Amino acid sequence: MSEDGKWVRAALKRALTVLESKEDELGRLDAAAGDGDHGAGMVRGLTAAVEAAVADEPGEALMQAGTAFADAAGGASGAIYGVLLVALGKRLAASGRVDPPQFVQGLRDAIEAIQQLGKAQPGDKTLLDALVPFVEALEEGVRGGQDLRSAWRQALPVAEEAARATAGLVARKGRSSRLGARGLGHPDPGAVSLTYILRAVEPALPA
Amino acid sequence: MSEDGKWVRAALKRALTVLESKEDELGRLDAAAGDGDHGAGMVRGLTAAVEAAVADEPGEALMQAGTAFADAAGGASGAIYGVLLVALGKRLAASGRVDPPQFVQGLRDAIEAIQQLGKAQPGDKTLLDALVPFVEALEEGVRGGQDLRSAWRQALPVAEEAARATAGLVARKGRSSRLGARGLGHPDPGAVSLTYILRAVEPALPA
Amino acid sequence: MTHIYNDPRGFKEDMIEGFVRAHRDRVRRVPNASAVMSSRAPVKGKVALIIGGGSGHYPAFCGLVGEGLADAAVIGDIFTSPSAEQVYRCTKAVEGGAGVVYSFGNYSGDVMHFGLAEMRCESEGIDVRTVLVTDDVASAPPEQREDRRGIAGDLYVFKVAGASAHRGDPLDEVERLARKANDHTRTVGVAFGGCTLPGKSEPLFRVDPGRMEFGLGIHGEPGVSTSELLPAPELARLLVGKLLEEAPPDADGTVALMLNGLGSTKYEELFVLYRYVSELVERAGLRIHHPLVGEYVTSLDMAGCSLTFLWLDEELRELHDAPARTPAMIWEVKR
Amino acid sequence: MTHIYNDPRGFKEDMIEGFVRAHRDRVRRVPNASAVMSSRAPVKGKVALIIGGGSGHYPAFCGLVGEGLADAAVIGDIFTSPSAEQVYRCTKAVEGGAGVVYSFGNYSGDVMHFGLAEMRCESEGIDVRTVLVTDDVASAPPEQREDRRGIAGDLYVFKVAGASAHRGDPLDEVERLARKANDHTRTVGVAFGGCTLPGKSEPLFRVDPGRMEFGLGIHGEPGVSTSELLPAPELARLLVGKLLEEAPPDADGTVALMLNGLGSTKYEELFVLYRYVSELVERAGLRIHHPLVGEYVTSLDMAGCSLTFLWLDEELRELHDAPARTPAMIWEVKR
Ligand SMILES: Nc1ncnc2c1ncn2[C@@H]1O[C@H](COP(=O)(O)OP(=O)(O)O)[C@@H](O)[C@H]1O
Ligand SMILES: Nc1ncnc2c1ncn2[C@@H]1O[C@H](COP(=O)(O)OP(=O)(O)O)[C@@H](O)[C@H]1O
Ligand SMILES: [Mg+2]
Ligand SMILES: [Mg+2]
Ligand SMILES: [Mg+2]
Ligand SMILES: [Mg+2]
Repeated sequence: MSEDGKWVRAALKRALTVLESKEDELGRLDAAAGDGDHGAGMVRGLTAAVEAAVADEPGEALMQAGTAFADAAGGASGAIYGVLLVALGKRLAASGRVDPPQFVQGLRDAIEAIQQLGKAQPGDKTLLDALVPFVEALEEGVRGGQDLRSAWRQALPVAEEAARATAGLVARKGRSSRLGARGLGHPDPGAVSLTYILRAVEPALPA
Repeated sequence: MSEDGKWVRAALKRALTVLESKEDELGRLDAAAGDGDHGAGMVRGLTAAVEAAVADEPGEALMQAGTAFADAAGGASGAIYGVLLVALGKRLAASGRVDPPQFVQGLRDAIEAIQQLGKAQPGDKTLLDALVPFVEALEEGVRGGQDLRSAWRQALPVAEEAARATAGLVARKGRSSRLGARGLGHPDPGAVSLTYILRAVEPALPA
Repeated sequence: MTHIYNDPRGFKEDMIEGFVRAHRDRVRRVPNASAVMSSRAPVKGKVALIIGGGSGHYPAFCGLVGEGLADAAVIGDIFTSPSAEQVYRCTKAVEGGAGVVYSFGNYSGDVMHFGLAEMRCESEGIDVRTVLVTDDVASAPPEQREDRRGIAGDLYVFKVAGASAHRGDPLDEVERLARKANDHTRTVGVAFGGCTLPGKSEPLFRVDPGRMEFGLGIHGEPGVSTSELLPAPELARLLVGKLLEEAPPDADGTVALMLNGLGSTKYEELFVLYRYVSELVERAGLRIHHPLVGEYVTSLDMAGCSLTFLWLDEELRELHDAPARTPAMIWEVKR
Repeated sequence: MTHIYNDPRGFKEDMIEGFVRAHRDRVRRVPNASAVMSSRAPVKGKVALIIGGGSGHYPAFCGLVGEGLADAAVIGDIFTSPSAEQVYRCTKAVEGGAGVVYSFGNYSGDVMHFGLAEMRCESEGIDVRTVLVTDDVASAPPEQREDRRGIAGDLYVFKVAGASAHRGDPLDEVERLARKANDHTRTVGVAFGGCTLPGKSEPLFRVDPGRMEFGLGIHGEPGVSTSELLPAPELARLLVGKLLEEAPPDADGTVALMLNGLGSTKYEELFVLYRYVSELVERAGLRIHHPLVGEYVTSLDMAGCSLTFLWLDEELRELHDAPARTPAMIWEVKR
């Protein structure tokens, strides 16, 4: 597995391209119960992240990306992707290796950081509802000896199914939580955009 | 011809009934180039006029009506119907008779008062463009020996044709004058409402 | 769209009642009239400034009544001039023996009703002068300035007249200064969407998406021409350009400037536009004095905005800068 | 609908630039940050009040920066909380060594970003306290008051905190009073129509004709339930009734009251409603203190309004009444 950080920028670029094409869709999804800015915020965040992630070391590049994302995006998703990218980067930088177990551990750190920051639990209708099962599936694949990209590919449908299933949840965190049961029927925009990103980055991931 | 003022109230009531049914149409017509309040103003004015015209003497009743109309309606048409009704009423009161020649003279006085107040000339796309030819036709009929209502009936199509023809005029007075040639194609709302009133009051007029 | 009302025919009455209740500290209702007056009026020996027009333009007109500005505002129904009778009653209630200035936008209804009231007051020995506001450059060519209608420029003319009356100027002088303020005031506006009268479901006019109306009226009258909707820098160029064309010859290079929102074109949009407007005005070599960016003369919930210059000289500047206190604004100019 | 902008992505930047240009006498831009600060800040030895949130709410947030109110406002993109980085830079620019109070509406984005900034500042030895505004009664039941979101009540909480900081209270006291103001503030709102983000052609939500949304959000979030559109007297009853249900036990019977328009529900409509609101409040035995009727916390061109009570006692009243001067308002309470 390459220690070179170029894949970080490539992955972020791929994510940006996809989210640009989904910007309006995500805006409309956020408007259903929230304030309609989710697509715009993700695009602002990813644009800045691509520009900022210049370090050679992948962990360092991810931390740069996270800091830039949070600042440019603002909003709930800016804060969350900020800590997500920084936590993942920190783990990779600290371990000095970018192997599948470290990657899984980095995403576990990210989940913890997101929960600490945002106080949401799985089931509260946030992107955690897609991220947590994704990381679990990824970990299973990695433990079973798959390489990162294979395990990632197998975990994608799990995340996508989980994102769709958020339509049946009542939000308890974030703007749409104010709507109570009225928000039922629409999936969580943050969960949906996460699945787009997860799918977009896969071909750029190391090995 | 009756000297009793009851016909004044009856005529105003008839006018009110018709204009209530035309309120929206006149509002839309005024909105085409002006501010859309003509129907509402005429209804407010006539409602107040009906209530105010309590004197037995017709000239007096008309003056009461004019004063109340102007106050309740406000706006250009309020001012104009105010002086119209007061001028007509003054003439009838002064002459002590309500015969056709006095009626014609009263309307001539009204035209003069309107022009003095509003500085509009025939051709400027105001209600004068319907009122002036109406009064001319009425006078001709009266001079030809017709009674007031017959002469009035014969003059109605003249007013109506003239009101329609205001669609081809460029406004030079009133709100719609600001639009210049852009106001072409719509008749003047004040000219149109005047013809509704002229037709509505005829059956209530003396003899 | 107007959503809050009771009986649409009672709108003016409900509005005045609510307004007076909200601003009891500064204004009161003129007894038996659809008019509001400063709680200090009448002031004996002071020229009284009476403004007015239809409702639907708040803060014009009743929001501008108070110390240093108007002594009273006579209010008509929505977009409808108040009647001569109401103007007369209001005049009787606020005149203080030193004469009265009527000032309002040049619309035939207002001209006629205020004109009738003026005649009646004059016949009772009250000296009344009328100063029409004619600031809208789109409504007639420069040769016919006196035929132009009055729009947002109202505010500056009233402000100057009110300050002059407040400092104790005699009637001739208040009239002269109000006329001068009007001669130095120019406005140009655009509309992006029409407004809807209470109780109606259709707007007075519609603007197609991607288009705008040039030369709006503040009574929901459509503009004098239609054009493509412009991005902020070009819109700024259009508005500033139109006003620069008509700089009065005796102006000293300083303008008081107002970027006015008509109702649903909001503050942030106005600030975006002001960024470009102010750059252009400064690039043209003018100094901007005390810019006002906000809602000053509205047209219900019409979408659109207007730009006004008051070309200052020393005399006008002093009156412009004088403090004023009204329900809608506390006027304080830092020097 | 938003009509004036250049590149929609540059909206915040254009807006801040134009705002600062229009109000150079009172505010300046925080260097290298999307934030504005009072031209007097930092004041050594004074607690700094920093407010903020997304743009689209003017006069909240940057219109409320100035003497006696906020020291600075950090501004995000439309309806989007500003980032921790911007909050941090702003804090460094305005803190005067006596500690900082952050105050803003309770939204998860703002809570997270201000929270991260707070941690970073604390690690640098700056004492920061955060006071969330949670006034919207429709957003959670009374038992979960701390989960409620913040809407128009922002203004009162900021005003009390700003006055406390301005008179020189120490950090603990400013924090205590800001919390108390929030505990005494309740808002309820309705929406008649959604707003449209710059560059978009569709509103964030639609309200069917003849209906209204109860419990609006100020970010274009739809309400929590839909009902029939009510005429003014009944709408007043609904709003006043909801607030009376939640009178704090220690209130003394006087309320500061704000009837806030969201953007395209205009002044005259608010005055019509205020007529009935004020009657009902007085009939309930309450005294209304310094009513505010106008646009204070908007939501672009959203149609709708909200009613806020700040239940006063002696301590809160003194802070409420203290003068303040900001771009959007000169606060003067006649006694
Ligand atoms: N407390 C939280 N924890 C985790 N995710 C959250 C939280 N609050 C919001 N989110 C996520 O953020 C998404 C909304 O992002 P965005 O629209 O950009 O932010 P905002 O709500 O500030 O407008 C939601 O769909 C949800 O997935
Ligand atoms: N100066 C004038 N002289 C005669 N009639 C006028 C004049 N100005 C306006 N009008 C008439 O008044 C009508 C408009 O009335 P209305 O809508 O009630 O008044 P406003 O223009 O004040 O809204 C016009 O259609 C025209 O017939
Ligand atoms: Mg959002
Ligand atoms: Mg009209
Ligand atoms: Mg009118
Ligand atoms: Mg947001």
